[in-house]
Amino acid sequence: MSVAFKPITTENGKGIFHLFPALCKGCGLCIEKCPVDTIGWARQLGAFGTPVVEPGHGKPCIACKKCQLVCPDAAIWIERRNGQGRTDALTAAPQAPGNEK
Amino acid sequence: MSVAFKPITTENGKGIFHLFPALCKGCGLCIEKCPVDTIGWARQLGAFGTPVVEPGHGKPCIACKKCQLVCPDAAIWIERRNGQGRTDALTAAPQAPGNEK
Amino acid sequence: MAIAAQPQMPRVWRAESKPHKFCPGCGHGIVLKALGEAVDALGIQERTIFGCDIGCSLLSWDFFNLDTIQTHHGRTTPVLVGIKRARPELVVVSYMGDGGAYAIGAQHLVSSASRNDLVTIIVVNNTVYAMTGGQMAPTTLPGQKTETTPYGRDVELTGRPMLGPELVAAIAPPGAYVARGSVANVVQLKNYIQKGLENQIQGRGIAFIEALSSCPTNWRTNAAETWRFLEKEMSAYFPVGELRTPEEKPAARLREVPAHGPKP
Amino acid sequence: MAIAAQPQMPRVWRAESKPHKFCPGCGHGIVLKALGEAVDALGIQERTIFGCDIGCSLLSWDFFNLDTIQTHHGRTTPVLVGIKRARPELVVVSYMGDGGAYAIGAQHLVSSASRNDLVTIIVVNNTVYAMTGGQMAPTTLPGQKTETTPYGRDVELTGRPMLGPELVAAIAPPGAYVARGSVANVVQLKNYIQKGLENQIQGRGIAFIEALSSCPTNWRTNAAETWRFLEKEMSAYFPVGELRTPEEKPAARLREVPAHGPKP
Amino acid sequence: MATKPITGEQRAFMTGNEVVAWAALAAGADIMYGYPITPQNEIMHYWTRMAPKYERAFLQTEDEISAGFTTVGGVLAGKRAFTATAGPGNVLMQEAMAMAEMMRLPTVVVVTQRGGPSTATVIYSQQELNLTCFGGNGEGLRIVYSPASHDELFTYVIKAFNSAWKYRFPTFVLGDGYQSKMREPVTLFDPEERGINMEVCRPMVGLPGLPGEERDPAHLRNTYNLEDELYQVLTDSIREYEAMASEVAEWDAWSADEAEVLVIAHGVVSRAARAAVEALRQGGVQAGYFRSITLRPFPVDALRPLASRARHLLVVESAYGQLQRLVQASLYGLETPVSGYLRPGMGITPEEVARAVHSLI
Amino acid sequence: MATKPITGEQRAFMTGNEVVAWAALAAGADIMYGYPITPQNEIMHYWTRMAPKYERAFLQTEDEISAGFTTVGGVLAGKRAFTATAGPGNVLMQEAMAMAEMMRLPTVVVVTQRGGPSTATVIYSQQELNLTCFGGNGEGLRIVYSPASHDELFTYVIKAFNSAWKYRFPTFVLGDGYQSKMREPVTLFDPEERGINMEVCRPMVGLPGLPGEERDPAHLRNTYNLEDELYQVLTDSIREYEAMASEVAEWDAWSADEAEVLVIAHGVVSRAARAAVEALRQGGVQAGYFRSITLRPFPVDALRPLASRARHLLVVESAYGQLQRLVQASLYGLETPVSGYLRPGMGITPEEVARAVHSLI
Amino acid sequence: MALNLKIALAGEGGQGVQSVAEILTEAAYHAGYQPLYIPNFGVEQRGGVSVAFVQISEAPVSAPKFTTGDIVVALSHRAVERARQYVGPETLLVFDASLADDVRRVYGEGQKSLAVPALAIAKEGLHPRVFNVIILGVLVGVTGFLERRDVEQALERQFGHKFAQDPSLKELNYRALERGYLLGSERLEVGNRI
Amino acid sequence: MALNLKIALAGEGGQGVQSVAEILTEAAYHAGYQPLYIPNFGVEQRGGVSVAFVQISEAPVSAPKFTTGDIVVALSHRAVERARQYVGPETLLVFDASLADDVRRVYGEGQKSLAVPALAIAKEGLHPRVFNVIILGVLVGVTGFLERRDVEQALERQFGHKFAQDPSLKELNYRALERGYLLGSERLEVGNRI
Ligand SMILES: Cc1ncc(C[n+]2csc(CCOP(=O)(O)OP(=O)(O)O)c2C)c(N)n1
Ligand SMILES: Cc1ncc(C[n+]2csc(CCOP(=O)(O)OP(=O)(O)O)c2C)c(N)n1
Ligand code: SF4
Ligand code: SF4
Ligand code: SF4
Ligand code: SF4
Ligand code: SF4
Ligand code: SF4
Ligand SMILES: [Mg+2]
Ligand SMILES: [Mg+2]
Repeated sequence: MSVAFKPITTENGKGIFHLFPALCKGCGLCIEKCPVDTIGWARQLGAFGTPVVEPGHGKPCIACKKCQLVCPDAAIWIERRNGQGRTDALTAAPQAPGNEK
Repeated sequence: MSVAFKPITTENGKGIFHLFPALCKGCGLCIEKCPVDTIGWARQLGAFGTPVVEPGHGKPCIACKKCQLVCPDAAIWIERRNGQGRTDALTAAPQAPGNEK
Repeated sequence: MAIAAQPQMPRVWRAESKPHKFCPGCGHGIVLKALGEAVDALGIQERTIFGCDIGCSLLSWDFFNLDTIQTHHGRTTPVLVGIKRARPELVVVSYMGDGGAYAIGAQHLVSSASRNDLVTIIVVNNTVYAMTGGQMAPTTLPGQKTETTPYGRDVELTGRPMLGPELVAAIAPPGAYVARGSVANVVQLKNYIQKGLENQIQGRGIAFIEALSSCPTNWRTNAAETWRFLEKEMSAYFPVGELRTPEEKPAARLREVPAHGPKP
Repeated sequence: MAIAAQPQMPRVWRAESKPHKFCPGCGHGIVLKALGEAVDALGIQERTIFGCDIGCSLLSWDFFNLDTIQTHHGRTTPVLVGIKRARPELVVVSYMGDGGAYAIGAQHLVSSASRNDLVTIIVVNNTVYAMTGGQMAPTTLPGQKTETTPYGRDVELTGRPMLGPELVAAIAPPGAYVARGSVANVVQLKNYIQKGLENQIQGRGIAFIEALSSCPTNWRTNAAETWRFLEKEMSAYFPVGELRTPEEKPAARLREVPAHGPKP
Repeated sequence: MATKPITGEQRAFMTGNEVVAWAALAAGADIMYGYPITPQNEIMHYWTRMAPKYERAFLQTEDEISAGFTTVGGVLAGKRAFTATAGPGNVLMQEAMAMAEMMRLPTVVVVTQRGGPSTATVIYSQQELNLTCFGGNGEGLRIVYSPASHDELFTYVIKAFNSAWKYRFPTFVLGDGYQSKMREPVTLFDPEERGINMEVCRPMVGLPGLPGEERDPAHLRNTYNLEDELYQVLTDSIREYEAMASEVAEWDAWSADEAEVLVIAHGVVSRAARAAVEALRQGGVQAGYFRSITLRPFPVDALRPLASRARHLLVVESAYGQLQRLVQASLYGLETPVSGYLRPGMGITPEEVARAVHSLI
Repeated sequence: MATKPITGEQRAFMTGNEVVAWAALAAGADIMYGYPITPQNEIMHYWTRMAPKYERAFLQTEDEISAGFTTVGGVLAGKRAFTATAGPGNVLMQEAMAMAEMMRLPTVVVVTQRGGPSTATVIYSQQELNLTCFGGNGEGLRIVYSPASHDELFTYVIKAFNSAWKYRFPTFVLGDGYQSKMREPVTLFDPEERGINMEVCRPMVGLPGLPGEERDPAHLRNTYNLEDELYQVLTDSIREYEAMASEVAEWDAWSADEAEVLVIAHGVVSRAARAAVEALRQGGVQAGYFRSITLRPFPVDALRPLASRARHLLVVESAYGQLQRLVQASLYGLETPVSGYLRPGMGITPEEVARAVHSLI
Repeated sequence: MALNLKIALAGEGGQGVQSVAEILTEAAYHAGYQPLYIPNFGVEQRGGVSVAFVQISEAPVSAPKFTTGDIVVALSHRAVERARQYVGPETLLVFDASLADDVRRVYGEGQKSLAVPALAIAKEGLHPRVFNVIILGVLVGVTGFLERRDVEQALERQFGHKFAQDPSLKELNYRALERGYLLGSERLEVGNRI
Repeated sequence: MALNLKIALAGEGGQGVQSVAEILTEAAYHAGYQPLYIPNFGVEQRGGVSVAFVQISEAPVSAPKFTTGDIVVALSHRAVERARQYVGPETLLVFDASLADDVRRVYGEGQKSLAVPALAIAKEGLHPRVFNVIILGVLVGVTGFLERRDVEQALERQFGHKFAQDPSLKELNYRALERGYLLGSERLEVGNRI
């Protein structure tokens, strides 16, 4: 990837919540899907000049990744605290066979 | 009807076989459908310069009207010998309500 | 005055334009006989508008003593829907071939079905593009030779025959009437068409009737082969019968578009 | 070198064009995530051609690191079928909205289904014409207010929402894959899309996947209302699940169009 | 009967699309058929909001092909029917308009030109002149009005219905995305109060009386078996078209006689042209301005003498020579040199026109 | 690899539609997409018979819209793809051709003109000139060849593929129903043996290499957000079109210098024109003949000097002034009077042309 | 002047005028001429008068249709009327003898013409199917520019597959050709005058 | 000369420049002027720079767009760049004070301009939602041809239904308008010079 996005990284509960403000459009879809209601609006503004999101507004994160799944803009990456974030099926980019560089 | 068609009328078996040569295109569909194989080619030429049909080539007509039904050109009218031809459901033109003149 | 025996044409047929322009043995003539009988039976000649497509159906542009409009290839249904929306009191019949209905006009068929337009559509399925000289149609049978499948229709490359009534039945709302008849059974076909007209008159919804029909010219068949192909091969692929009946929905819907401005 | 945390975009997403051009909360982004994951999982990036329609789908013209062609409204499937017929080794994805698929492009959908074209079609059903500002679509729910149904969709006048997968399932030959997913269940949706791509790769037949999707801009909904409309109202009308699976037909069909003349 | 949508004269500040919807209402249009496309959409939006109040009808079709053919159905049924489209939609609309041209059907289409070719932009251009005047596989027997302001948009939409039903040629109002989307003051009025009589709309099918008995059935067709039959039909239509041409042709000119540079434009661009010419005159430059209000029939009789007495002609358009081709073909035989200021898909300002005029002198 | 369809020169007596099919085979066309319409049908009939023998492909589409867009797909994939249509099919084909024009796609379309407008007749006309040259919502950046004989039909179908792939403008061979259906002698040949190199067809999508890593992905679009973006794209295309115009323009003339009447025609009508001119010359009338082989770009540089030295111009066409409008627009500035012998949808014989010439002198 | 022959043939759909034109021009082509043949065609597959336009020349033919034929053939009631427009004062009108009344009605008495009892011959001596081959023979005879062999080869190319299936058919056709030829060549001088 | 004002406003999709243009021209229309307002629009529903072209004149306005504005308003990073083409030497560039660096980079030091701390005021004193109403006030102040009442009536027509639901909103808007007006009218001389 020739482009790099700067995350805001927040540890919360079982998850490490990486939020990429340059991608987040503040739609709020993730907020509604979080089973523990931990996501809420942050002060920082995102891609469209609207507030981005952050964890810590409800119960601790259980690293279920629902927020990451539904985010239309890939603006959230949840790492589990044990550091296995990149291996999850849908949410991580698998290596295409033969494309390992 | 301001146009009149001249029939060739042949009595055969239970039916009176009216054939309108100006309408008959000699397709032969009726021949194939006659259950008693009474229909065959006549010497007279029809609308397209091809032979028209006539009864009398097989067993006597049973006035089933199949030939009339399938004729795409309305070139056959089968009257039953008792003269009830005009009353049959599909094959006769019913009076449209209110259109009696 | 004693009148000589006259052809038993449906009353709504126009004798002046007979013999009609279809080929010898063409099924169009039979379908239009069934339609004529149905119009006669319902007594709706004065308010029926007949629309024919491009395809051999266009040859019926002066077939009936009905106000008739011959439209473009595949566009008969929109024209008649346009008329119906403007004058709901009229009964509109959209008459076309399988090419017009299932290929170039398929978006109109699908949309009228899903809108439940008050139109009676009659599709003559003769498995070919007849007017243009016998090319493959959406309804051409597997293996059938046509001008564009000279080695027989290859289902792997060109798919399988389109099932029109099945398609309409799958998407039309309640109130729709959908059936497939055949010129091999004229009484049944007339029956279906009559029900289709009634469905429109009662404001229940769309009526769609496919008629299996013959095209000896492009099939290059004699009468015996014509019947065999129609009754054996086609009927095996395209089952005849009613697919949707409107009992699900009460008769009702009548829309009015009032006239405006200085109309006559 | 330690790399900072990066967004977990599918590998085939093009980071340079992100944030993408869709509105906040738009379901297109989620559908394209599912598609990206499926392409990644199959390792077909090098031979996949992505085609997008006019409609909000056009905003994905530079979305992927895939050769992409943005076509006309409703015409994406013919363009990709044209490519596939010319180069069967490619995997073609036809991506469009409900308007493109079920209204203006319905004849192409019907025909590709009946031909069993080897193409994977993904239709984003958001119940509106989103790109043009929220008019009624074939999928608009009964009573739903849109710019052209300002008093709510009247089913008597405009019919009922189109059931796309049901339509395709009714006419597609054996070998077809037909499913309806939703952006509310991304894992399942990705699964369906992946099966749809496999169906094409294995030469079984057409693959058609509808995705229920959100359009907060034209729905004028906040996040909570967006989910409610999608998960409650839309899902009630449009059942999610697989309608046709290709097990009926063995994998096989691979056609080759060899190159002629002095090609590279 | 429903109340009149407009009584008296009503001054308003609104978008062109809204003006079109009001004009159609005021003209007594019975039914609109349409398919969404930018920049035409709001015509439908306003129509669907207002139509039920005035007992008018609307049908959203599946595409522009259907919008065109349902409109054909509407006029066949004797209703004042119309549709609106743009760009690729206008391309598709041509199939139905070719049929309307052949069968002399009084369809009315409002075109709001956008960038072309293809999907291009949803914004603006004057690139649909050729398509609207000559689209289809025929000879362009159509009436095409090109309004330049909201007041004219209102007037010519009403007039389009009347010309269509009077002369029986498909009639178009050729607007553009700018006119559609911009707001400016406009005066709406009831045509009757202004002494405009709406042409009577006579049905072509569904006439009273039992066909074949009480009257001949209407047997309307667009297909002929012989070259000669077609030729006869076309010759009759062409004759009637040419006979009405001078009656229908409209134009506007200002300070156009003996101009050093005669600026020729149509539609919204003519406003920039006129403003430039006014400014140039004030600056002592002998510029003139001519504007074709009807593009079909083209007002050649009005333009020719003016053009022949000018020293230069400058055609200004947001297209690449579509008006210029029409001008040159119509004025063939003159020697006045023609130049073009041709900006396909771009708006044109008075300053640009003035600059282009200056570059010629 | 399949054997060559033609080796050496082969003389034959066949219909024009058969000639087109052979020409496409000889040109190495890979795939035809098509929808039936008279009088084009037999192109498909011959192609479907022969294609499997030479490993070429065919797809019968659901309509001309699809035929146009699948053809677009074929050329995007890098294949020498073509389609054929006529009349109302040509009207529908314009949507895809507008896209091809915008995206510079080397589509090849054979048009066999029939009577118009609308369905009209399935026979013959020259009424699709305007549609084929300028159809769609654009500026007509197309190449249009108008052949007059079976030999030319063969040659120009081959050339159409080369012009399309070389210059990247949608290219048309504008035939007609007469040429389609008539039989006359023709010489078929293998282009290579005549020293004609077929342009290499490069794919625009499905290129080798992992997109985004080993190469940039192809991101092809026809929609732009800003007027200025579109203007830039159009300006580039127009520049390239104008640059190639003199290279591509073709014409034919006979005894055309200082003609008392210069007869101008195209396509099959030009045969009658030439025969008439020959006969007139024999009869002592100083008639001349000019024929536009390319209608787009129009061979204005060739025609202008001849026309300026003629005393009368007579445009002869089976349409109502479509060629005449092109001629007048192109020759603007000349004073030579122009008349038209205009017979929409009708065949034209040498005798008629001669009579029309006589009426001018 | 060199050969430059214009023939229009008109008949009912099933009468085979297009075949006559096809065979005649095929033969002429193989004999080294530059023929041009164009059928008329309309929207009806069957029914309607069918017209074939044939031109045979030593140089390439100009326009595919012509105003006036050197020979015009009319084989049916309706064809007699339809062919009217192609008949000029110099035209030789060939018609089936059964149509004499129609011809007189439409063309008066003065028309240069040749009545051929082809229908009668076909029905009686031969077979209705070869009616058109008799006409072909007449045209070959009247025009006199083709070798018999050229015509037979063209017949063979057209019907060869049928002849192979049924050799009696070949014989029938050859006899029909011969009969027509004899009828036509009696008027050879006409052909020469053209 | 009579009033003939050209204003271009550029901002992000959500910033409400089109509303400003709409209210301003509505007000001008009701005050008896001949305004013309046209938004730019593209294929994206959201995102992208939004531009509004406003002209207010005593006579009907000619072309809907113009080459150079008398006043150009730029409210975002990207808008500063996008607006460049409408800014001439005489143009007054109005921008949010937070964009001072961008403005300097793109326009250098010499540009006639007015920095308005609208974002800051909106965020702190008022509410982010009324950011654009502050800008509206600035324009009314700078141009000085409108009565306050005209503007308030136009505001009322635009937001009346919302004000009815939430009267505090009305108050907020009026305050925003007032704040902007004060900022703008300090530069009234500029307006007069136009
Ligand atoms: C737009 C357009 N495309 C193609 C045609 C040519 N065309 C005329 S009829 C026809 C097919 C007719 O087939 P079908 O609809 O099945 O009717 P049938 O003749 O078999 O009764 C076609 C393709 C046309 N007239 N218009
Ligand atoms: C021929 C044509 N007609 C109409 C349009 C205008 N148009 C663009 S997008 C669109 C509707 C898009 O709706 P949908 O396909 O559902 O996609 P969405 O935007 O909802 O994702 C329309 C009607 C067009 N571009 N071309
Ligand atoms: S991972 Fe699950 S619990 Fe954690 S923030 Fe996201 S949705 Fe909430
Ligand atoms: S779903 Fe994504 S874009 Fe939307 S608010 Fe959450 S992180 Fe931001
Ligand atoms: S079915 Fe009718 S037309 Fe055919 S042969 Fe029998 S009578 Fe004649
Ligand atoms: S009525 Fe029946 S039995 Fe008699 S001829 Fe007709 S088909 Fe035969
Ligand atoms: S071609 Fe076929 S469908 Fe057409 S009229 Fe003849 S038999 Fe009927
Ligand atoms: S308008 Fe709707 S569908 Fe289009 S991008 Fe925005 S949210 Fe998505
Ligand atoms: Mg058919
Ligand atoms: Mg949608």
